[in-house]
Amino acid sequence: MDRALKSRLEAQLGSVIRGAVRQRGDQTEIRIAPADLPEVLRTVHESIDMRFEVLADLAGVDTGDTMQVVLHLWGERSSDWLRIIVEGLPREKPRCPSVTFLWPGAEWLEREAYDMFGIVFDGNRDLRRIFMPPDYQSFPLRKDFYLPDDASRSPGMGVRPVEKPHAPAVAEPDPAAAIRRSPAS
Amino acid sequence: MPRRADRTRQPGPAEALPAAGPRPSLDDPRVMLDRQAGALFEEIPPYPARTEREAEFYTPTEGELFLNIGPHHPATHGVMRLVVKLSGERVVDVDPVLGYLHRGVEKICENSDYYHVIDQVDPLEYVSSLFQEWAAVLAFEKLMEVEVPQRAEYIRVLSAELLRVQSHTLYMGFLALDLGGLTPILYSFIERDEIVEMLAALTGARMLFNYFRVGGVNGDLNHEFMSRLGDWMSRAGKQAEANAALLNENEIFVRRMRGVGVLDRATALGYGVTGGNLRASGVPFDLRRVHPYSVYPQLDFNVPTRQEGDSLARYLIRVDEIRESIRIIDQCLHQMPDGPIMAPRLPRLLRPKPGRAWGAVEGPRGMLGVYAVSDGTDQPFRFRIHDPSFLNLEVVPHLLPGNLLADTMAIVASLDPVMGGIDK
Amino acid sequence: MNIIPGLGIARGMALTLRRFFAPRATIQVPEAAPDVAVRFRGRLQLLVDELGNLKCETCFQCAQACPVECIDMGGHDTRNRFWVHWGAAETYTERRQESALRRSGRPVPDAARRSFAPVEMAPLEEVLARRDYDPEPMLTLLEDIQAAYGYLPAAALLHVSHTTGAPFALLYGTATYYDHLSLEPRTRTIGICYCAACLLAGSARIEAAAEAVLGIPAGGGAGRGGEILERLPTHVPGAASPLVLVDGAAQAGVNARNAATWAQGLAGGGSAPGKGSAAGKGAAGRGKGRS
Amino acid sequence: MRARAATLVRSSWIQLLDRLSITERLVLLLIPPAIGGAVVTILAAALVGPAFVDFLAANLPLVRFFVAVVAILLLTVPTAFVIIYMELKVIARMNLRVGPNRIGPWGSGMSVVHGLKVLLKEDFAPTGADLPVFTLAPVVTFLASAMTLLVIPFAPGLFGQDLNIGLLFFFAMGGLTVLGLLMAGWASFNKYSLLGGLRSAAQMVSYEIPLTLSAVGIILLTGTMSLNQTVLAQSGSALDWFVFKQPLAFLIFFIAATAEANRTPFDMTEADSEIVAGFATEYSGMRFGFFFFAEYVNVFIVSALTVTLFFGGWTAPFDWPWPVSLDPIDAWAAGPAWIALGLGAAILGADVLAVVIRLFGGRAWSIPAAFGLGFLVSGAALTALLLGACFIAFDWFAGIVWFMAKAYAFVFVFVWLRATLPRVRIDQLMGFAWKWLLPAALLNLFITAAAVILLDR
Repeated sequence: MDRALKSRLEAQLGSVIRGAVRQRGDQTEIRIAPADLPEVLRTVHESIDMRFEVLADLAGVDTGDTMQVVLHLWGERSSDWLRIIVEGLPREKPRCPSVTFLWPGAEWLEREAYDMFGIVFDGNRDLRRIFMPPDYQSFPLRKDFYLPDDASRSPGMGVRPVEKPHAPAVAEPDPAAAIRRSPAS
Repeated sequence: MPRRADRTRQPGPAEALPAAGPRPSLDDPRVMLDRQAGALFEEIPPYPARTEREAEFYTPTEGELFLNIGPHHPATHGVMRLVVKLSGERVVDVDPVLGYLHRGVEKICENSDYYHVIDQVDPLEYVSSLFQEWAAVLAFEKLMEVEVPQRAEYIRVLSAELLRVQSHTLYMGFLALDLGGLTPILYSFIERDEIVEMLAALTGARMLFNYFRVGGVNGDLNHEFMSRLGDWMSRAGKQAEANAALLNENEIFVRRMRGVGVLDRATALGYGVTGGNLRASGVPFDLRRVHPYSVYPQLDFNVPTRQEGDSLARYLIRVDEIRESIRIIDQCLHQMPDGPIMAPRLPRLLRPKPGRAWGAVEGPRGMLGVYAVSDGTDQPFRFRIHDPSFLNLEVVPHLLPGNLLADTMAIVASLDPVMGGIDK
Repeated sequence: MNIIPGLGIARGMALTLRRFFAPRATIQVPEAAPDVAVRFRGRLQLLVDELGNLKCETCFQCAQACPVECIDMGGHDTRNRFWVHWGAAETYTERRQESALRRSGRPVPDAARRSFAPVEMAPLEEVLARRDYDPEPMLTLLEDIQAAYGYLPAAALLHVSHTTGAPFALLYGTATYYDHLSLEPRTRTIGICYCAACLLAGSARIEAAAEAVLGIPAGGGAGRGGEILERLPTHVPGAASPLVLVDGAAQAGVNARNAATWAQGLAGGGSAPGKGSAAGKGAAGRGKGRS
Repeated sequence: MRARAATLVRSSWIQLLDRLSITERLVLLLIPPAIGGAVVTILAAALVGPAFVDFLAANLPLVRFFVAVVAILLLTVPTAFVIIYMELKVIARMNLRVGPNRIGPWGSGMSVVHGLKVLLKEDFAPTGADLPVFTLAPVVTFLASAMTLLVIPFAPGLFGQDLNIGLLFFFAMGGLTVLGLLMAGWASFNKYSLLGGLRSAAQMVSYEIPLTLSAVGIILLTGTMSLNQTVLAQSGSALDWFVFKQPLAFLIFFIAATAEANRTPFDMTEADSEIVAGFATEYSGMRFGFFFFAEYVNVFIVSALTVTLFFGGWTAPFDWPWPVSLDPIDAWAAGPAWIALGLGAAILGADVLAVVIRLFGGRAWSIPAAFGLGFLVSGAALTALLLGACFIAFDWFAGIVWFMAKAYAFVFVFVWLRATLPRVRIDQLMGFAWKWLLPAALLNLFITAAAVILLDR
């Protein structure tokens, strides 16, 4: 437990941290609002007595009521992992500022969070799905995800000839053709 | 069956972007072949790029062609697709396409209890699965606040370092294979088979060990394991040197690796690269030293670091780490204390108090992390797996442009991705 | 890199040439057995005991422990009405059946079928009716069944389990726990010593009497009741003459004079529990004596 | 009556047919054409034979050419089989593996089975392929490499044609191989194939130059381009071989030849971990088989040329005193006597050995087994004796033995290289050819020319 880190965080970011700085084991945890994320990250990254240079992880969390983005940082000035929980994203339209301005490598982590939770990161220039097919519609790691329903709704089934259902020939142009012909990538 | 008309695109950031005018081109790798349609090719659908980056990538300029490397290609480790934009043989840009191995392990883990999670994470990084178990177990132990007995910690370090040697040996073989060498991979597999059989004597399985438990390990050291280990230790160092000599000194190999895919310090940190790849760029970031866990503080080993940051440095870091790992194994054997291998008084069904824990270990490829959120039930509420290969692979589009097609394989192989972990 | 260009290549080629003559590392598996570790758990299987009965007790612990739900067990409740999944082990009717494997509709090894050879159920029904289908005093119940059949036919145990609701595993466990209960028809081996001292003491007379009563020659096949008459190869040191062994137990007090009466006792069932044991003997398969 | 007899005959014929297996029926079917063919042949021989023989005698070079072409085409098949087997087995041993071990003794039938397999596989062409070119490409590649064998002298008097421009012919035909690869790469309608084809073109064109230039030194030394004359110029002992007079040329030639034969470490054209088998990606069945054959025939040809140019061809490495007094004509004339003698010796040897085996082997050997082993051993000994006699008696036999031994030693080196080395990169490959090999070859040429002028004076 790094008490010095706690006091530094409280001193430099006291105004934006929601609640207290929590410490447990080798982890220090702060909770912030989405809008404060760039400022907080810049501070912990560039402040001379913190220097959290390694972005260990960026994960989305669905608490059931709201969405969170959880970042884990490591810096050589501290013996603790710093956990930044960006809380209070609405489930309907979760948006969060991107952290790619500091760590370009967060691009894929954010893509993954978007793919799994639907969290939109403003400023990420390549926010596509990364694991699921591009025409997939739901976000599998959300708590209300129900698997069989989503699987049967997957438009991927019409793409390949072997998977084409034996549907009667339709006279009218298929409105979903554009989606069906969308790429396998 | 639901109506097809229901399938509307999920409103996402794509819609916000201006649709970049797609240039119809037979070269577009997204075009599918359909002979049944009568024509040679399907017409390219009006295909809006979803993001800025995609629009930029899939709009070729004159003289560029797309090449799909993978999903089934001898040199992609696992099932990965690299869409490479080529100008002649020179790589202009790369777009890695993932997800062919996606199994939704995180979701499965959130629906199974804490003991089952240990087994679920095994097949993620199948080359060195003990480390993934270790990360999960470490996080759970932080949640449960369990003290692990010393002997169990030593056994963990011992088996994990054996596995690290195995993984690095295999890395050398596959690197050589991707460069066209037939033999080193076989020598690597001979080494690997010895280690894996040895671990089978200890854990009961060759690849998917399911050996670490919350609060200890599943079985104590036994005679068969120890005799195999002693057998192997007597010749491990020499054999590793001999096998490495086949590549280390080989002019062709060195020329192909030196100066290729240079990853500088700032980029490596920015891209979240960890493990040997980061240490090859001059950052001595090894969790065993910088954020010690288990009994690593009591062990004496070096963290090899190199400044070049090219593929050769990444390779040589691995060779040095094999040496260090053998040293660690030797020390573990000498310092192994007596005592229990499991923490006492653990319930049959774990129900940690609500809380959050992050456990990270230094795997052969870098930092393996697990973020576990408990809500007090017997299943983790959120189980996040951080795999180092994921971020190590992300740096590929940064490293490849400007290099030749043949270097693609050298660079990707030198970063040592394991698709099982990347795709989760 | 070396100072002399090409030296590294030459060294590598020297290494491969050396390996060319080195012993091969391949283990040619069908021909040569691989060295599998004792602890290796590469194979999941249902274990079968020496009688071909599955050892699975339908305790469901494996299904609960299996992380990938590869082992999945479910079944009906004790009254066969509702489908239960993930219940307590006692709630399943399947727990009374002889095997989970057979319930799944998969073929069962022949060894298991043989041990469930059908038997006449009338004596069993009689015993059960006398006890009002109550499995609670299980030991005495099994003793009664053994008295009725001479041994405990597996099919009878299965029937008991089905009709009384007692778990088959419990019945099986009780039957195999006690020495005097046998899942197989008892055969008795009567050995008569033919050493000089025993011959002097009259073992030939004893043998002749036994032969006459059992109707089989010494050293021949089994008699009607499964008895085998044999000459012992050597005298047991320290035993009294004449030495007569029944199932390995020395019979005291048998001599040439009372041989005829002793032999009559053999035919009557001797020391086997129960008197009316003839009924089960007909269906007897032969096997090694259990005790 | 007659009808009944006919029925009887027919039914017995049918019964006979029924009793025969399919193979036997086929053999039965083949008997009439065989007899007819024999009759026609005899008649033709009697009627037009003398005239035809006269014609052949008048055009002996033509006959020789046809026979040589047929023989060489036939030779490529066992050569490829042997080299494929060698590659499988040698690389396996270097990898500490067993290698093929199921078909034939020590798996030696493996390459034959490979050949049969490619014959039986479906032969499809991808959509969009340029079908005529696609079909023609393997043939071009195979023939181009096979035809170079025409000028290789296997033994004294044993060569297709002693062209006075033999070396030039060799390089010209060898250069045609690239045409086939380029055709394959272009016609396959596959980007990997295209890359492979272009790589092969670039590589071959670059390496032809040092390859040819390194051989020019030898032309200067011998004053001829005939390969036969080149070999004769090296006769004597191993010290007369050109490898000692032209070591630099040999090194350049060997490296360039490796690239020419598309072997590791220069197998850029079919780099399987980069451009999945390159030009051969879309090929299957026997079309692929032709490429496969061509590659291995190429290995043999390159080894053969290396041996011919630098290692004395069919000459013995030491001054072997052959042919000795045993006159081959007499040996042939006494043929029947030789055969009788050999058989008699084999049977006698078998008897003696059988007695010895029974005496010392004891009852483990039954009498037929002892005789069989005795016959095998004595037969093998006699065969060895016979071959040894041939080796002493016939210079062509000794020549072919020496030639093949040297050539396969080089094939082994090629396989060995493949087992050891990773692949070089295409730009390094080209840079090496133009920046190092070409100047070195020119340097070698100048030195040789200077030496020739200075020493001749």
